[in-house]
Amino acid sequence: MGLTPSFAQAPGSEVEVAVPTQDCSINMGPQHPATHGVMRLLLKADGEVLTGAQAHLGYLHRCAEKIGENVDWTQYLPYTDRYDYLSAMNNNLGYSLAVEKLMGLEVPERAQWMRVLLAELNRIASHLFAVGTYGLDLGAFTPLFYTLREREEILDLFQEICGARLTCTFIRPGGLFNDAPEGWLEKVESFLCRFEERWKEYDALLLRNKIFIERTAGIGTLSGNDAVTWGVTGPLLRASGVDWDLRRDQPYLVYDQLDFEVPLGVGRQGEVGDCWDRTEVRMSEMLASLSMIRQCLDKMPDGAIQHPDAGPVLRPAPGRAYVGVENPRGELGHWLVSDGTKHPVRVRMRSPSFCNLSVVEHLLPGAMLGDAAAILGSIDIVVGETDR
Amino acid sequence: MNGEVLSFSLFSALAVGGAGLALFSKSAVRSAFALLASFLGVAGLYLVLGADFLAVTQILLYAGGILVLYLFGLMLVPPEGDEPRALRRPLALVVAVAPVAVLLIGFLSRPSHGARAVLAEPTETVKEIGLALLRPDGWLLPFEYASILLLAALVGAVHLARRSVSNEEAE
Amino acid sequence: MTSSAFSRWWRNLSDGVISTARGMRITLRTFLRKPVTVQYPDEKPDLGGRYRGIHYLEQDLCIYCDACAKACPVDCIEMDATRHGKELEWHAFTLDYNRCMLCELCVYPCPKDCIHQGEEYALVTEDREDMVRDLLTWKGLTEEQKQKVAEVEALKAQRAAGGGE
Amino acid sequence: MDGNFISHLLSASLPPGFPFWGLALLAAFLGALCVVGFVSILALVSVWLERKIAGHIQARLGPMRTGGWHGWSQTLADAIKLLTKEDVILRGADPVLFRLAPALVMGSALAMFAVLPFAPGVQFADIDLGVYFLLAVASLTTIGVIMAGWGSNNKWSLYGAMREAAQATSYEIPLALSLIPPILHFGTFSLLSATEQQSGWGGMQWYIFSDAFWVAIPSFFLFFTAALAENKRAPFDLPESESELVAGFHTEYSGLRFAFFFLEEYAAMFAASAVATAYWLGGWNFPGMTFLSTGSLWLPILGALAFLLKAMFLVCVMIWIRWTLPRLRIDQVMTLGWKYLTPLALGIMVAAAGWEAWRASL
Repeated sequence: MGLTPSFAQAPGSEVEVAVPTQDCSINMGPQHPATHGVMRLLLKADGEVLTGAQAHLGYLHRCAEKIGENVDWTQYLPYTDRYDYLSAMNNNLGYSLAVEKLMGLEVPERAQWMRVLLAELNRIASHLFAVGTYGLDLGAFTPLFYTLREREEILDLFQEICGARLTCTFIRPGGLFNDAPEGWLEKVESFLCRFEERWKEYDALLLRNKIFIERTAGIGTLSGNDAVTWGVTGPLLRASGVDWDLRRDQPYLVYDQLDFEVPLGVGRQGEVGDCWDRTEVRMSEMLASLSMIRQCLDKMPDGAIQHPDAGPVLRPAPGRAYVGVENPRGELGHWLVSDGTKHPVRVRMRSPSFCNLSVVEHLLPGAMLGDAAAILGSIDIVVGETDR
Repeated sequence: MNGEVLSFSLFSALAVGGAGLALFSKSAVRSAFALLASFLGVAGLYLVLGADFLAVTQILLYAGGILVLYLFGLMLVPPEGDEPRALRRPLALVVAVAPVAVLLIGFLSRPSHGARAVLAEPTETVKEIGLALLRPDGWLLPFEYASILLLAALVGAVHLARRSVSNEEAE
Repeated sequence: MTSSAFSRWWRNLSDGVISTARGMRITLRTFLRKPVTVQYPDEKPDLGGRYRGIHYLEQDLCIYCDACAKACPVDCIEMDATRHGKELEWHAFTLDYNRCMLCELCVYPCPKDCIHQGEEYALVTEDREDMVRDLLTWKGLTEEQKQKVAEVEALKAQRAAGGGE
Repeated sequence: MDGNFISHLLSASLPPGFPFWGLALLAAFLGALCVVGFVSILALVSVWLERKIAGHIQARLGPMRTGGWHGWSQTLADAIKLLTKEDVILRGADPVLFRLAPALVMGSALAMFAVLPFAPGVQFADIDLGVYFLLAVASLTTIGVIMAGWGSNNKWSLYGAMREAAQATSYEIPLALSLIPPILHFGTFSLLSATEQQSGWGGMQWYIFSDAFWVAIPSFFLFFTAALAENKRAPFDLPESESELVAGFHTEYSGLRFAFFFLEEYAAMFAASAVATAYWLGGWNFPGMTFLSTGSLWLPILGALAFLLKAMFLVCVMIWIRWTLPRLRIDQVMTLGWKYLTPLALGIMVAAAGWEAWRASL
């Protein structure tokens, strides 16, 4: 980068203020607290105002797709836990649905309801983390600890049902590995009651806080058109006012039997699609998930949780399948190719964080340096998923 | 050697040394920080003279305000200016020598130099300064004139620096 | 300053003060409540029966079928035994925790339900070698087995002798 | 050096022919030693408090393991760790400025303690400029921070320095303006004299309870807010904002030099709280002090206790605010300073002046 004099010119005034300045390029990351992992953003800044941004990925690349070609269909499950490690259940679900589509399996009904319940619980856990760390990005430490407190309760529930907290490996092709232990569903119910109260605390500490509103309203606005053009999905897309949710628009499992609303960004504090809207959508989605879990608890049937044909070693018929599911961060798609053997030929995923991250290059220029953390945090990436 | 002479020489050394460093330092930012030493030295000299209010004001305004603005400006300006150094040198000479010459001439032409270095017992300088400033027969008028001048300069600067607001921010 | 600008100024100010006060009330309330954390080394959390910790093996039941090793996505299980008819002479049954991701996929295919994941979770060592753990509680043959093997050998020898006659 | 108990002590114990400047230097040295010791202990206590308060606010306990009761020696252990850590100076850094900055910051923080009236008779120097001197010295920390940011040769640090330069100079104005109501009320810059004037009503004639309470209370809040910004405390911790600038101006500092910045933050917090205590909350005055005779030894002890308690309470409020609020953006910090606090402070100043003038005319 050479000396590039830019002339700050006041438009419409007679006086030209000709101070030659030089944009400063700053490395944000790979070791930076606001990048939520090992990621590098190359920023260009004119004083506090950013003029350019470029995301450099790959620090956390673990060959997740290539590994898929070398393991069994079932053996790939633990790897799905690990790309978006904050929503392992949803990843398990996406992969399992794709394998079931290849095999043409119909999952038992109880398993379907359990899957929805687990996926929505994990969605709450993931959004809790997203909202909490977003507060952290903006300098509010405490909300993170509050959200983690509730997330821990969800993880305790996960631990009780599947034995692991983060990397669940629980939803599998054909159903679930295990049925819920005695009294587990009641524990979920009691958690939901506690959670509603706690939700109000985050609302007051973050969403309704004046400083938080000032920091996020009107910042990093992504219009609906741009959002669609950039291939953004999930809460980001809905915050921009685009009414699209795979759970409702391409229903899988028993989502078509559930009654839920899809929260959209309406620009209550600033513009539609700003950082505040994104946080608000996540917060509202937690409540929506809450009502979905309640419905699941009410309608939970008895029965098997595993399809009898789905043994430990699967051999789907030759063919290919794509299944997209609504993950906490957006559409997680699995594209699987089978040649009839016990190994996949190709495992490819469309990861929401990766697609959503691409908009930083569109959103950051023009924002301020302090907004870089605000915008990046509102996109809510998980670097494990962008790099896979 | 009594305490007064000792502190006087210490503070003057600080003031002159700081000024010298500011002059001869290669880096502009270091020069600015050297000015801090100079300011502190001058403040100390005021203190020796019993003008504690002036000393504290010197620190508050020059070190805490003006120096910070210098630094702010320096950090915003690229390290090398556009015009070559050789061009600036004669000009700098004139700018440096002229005021010194004027000061020297004035100093030498006065009959009694070697000003008395010590005031009478310093008592309640704040009160005295306040009275001197605000009494109608004191310095009230010149003080207010100066503030109006500063205000005018401020308005002018705002006018020059302000962007056109015709299309943005209609309210 | 127009009246709307002034009212906005005033609203911004009061919003800031009120929301700050509200936030401080919440933090104060939490301050006065009992903390929710577990003081880890002194207290330990209840892990529940399904916890996926470090493995243990019911060696008597194991039939050396290799199903768990085959199911493992990262090939971290290795076993070695010699078959003496029905009896197994165990040499090694190691699990490499450098690789293991505690996914429990090894537990499900076991026909004898003899490999389990326990509640121990502290995978702490100073040496990578220590992460390769032997799950065997005993190696070679037990006295009982030796006796059985000897009996079988003796029977065989008897039969061989009888057959030769 | 008048009114200084150290110099009184010294002049009583030293031989009569001892030169005055020697006495002054000795007194200054001993005084500085006292201040350093006091500030170090204060910082240790404040850091421990900060951690415990942060912990409990966040539904956890904070440090529990080092030392017996509630991890009381955690900060002590940290201090030892910081003292023994390697002192790193980057190759590209400006070695002189890098070394000078922590000293400047620490020195100015210590100098603030010279004029704080802790208890009757316990004050290092009662100069009649009092709080004016304090403001001037506090402004020197700004230079130190800029020096650190520039000297580190790190872009994040430089950003921190620039933010500090903009923020500190802006908030000095509302800070100073919000001090004017008590200065007008007591007619003095001296914290000692202001404290003494609040000793009426059985030790409860504090400025915020006086007839001018309607200007005292808003000016107190203004001062507190401006002091938060001046001390780089959340929500105004822009110069070091860890989620944006990593740690801003002290990113590259380690060991003892880092400890100086750390110490300065808590020293400055205490100094600001002490000024607020002395001007608004009655300083060392406490209810019931009239029962003690003037010469009683209990008076300075209980007075110092009352002063410390009040000041530490304000420090705790600062901590409480820090763990509640998100951080402002730099332009919002400037907006708040210039468009909200400064006009408010001006208005309150005018109101206070009018009130005092009216009262004087009665």
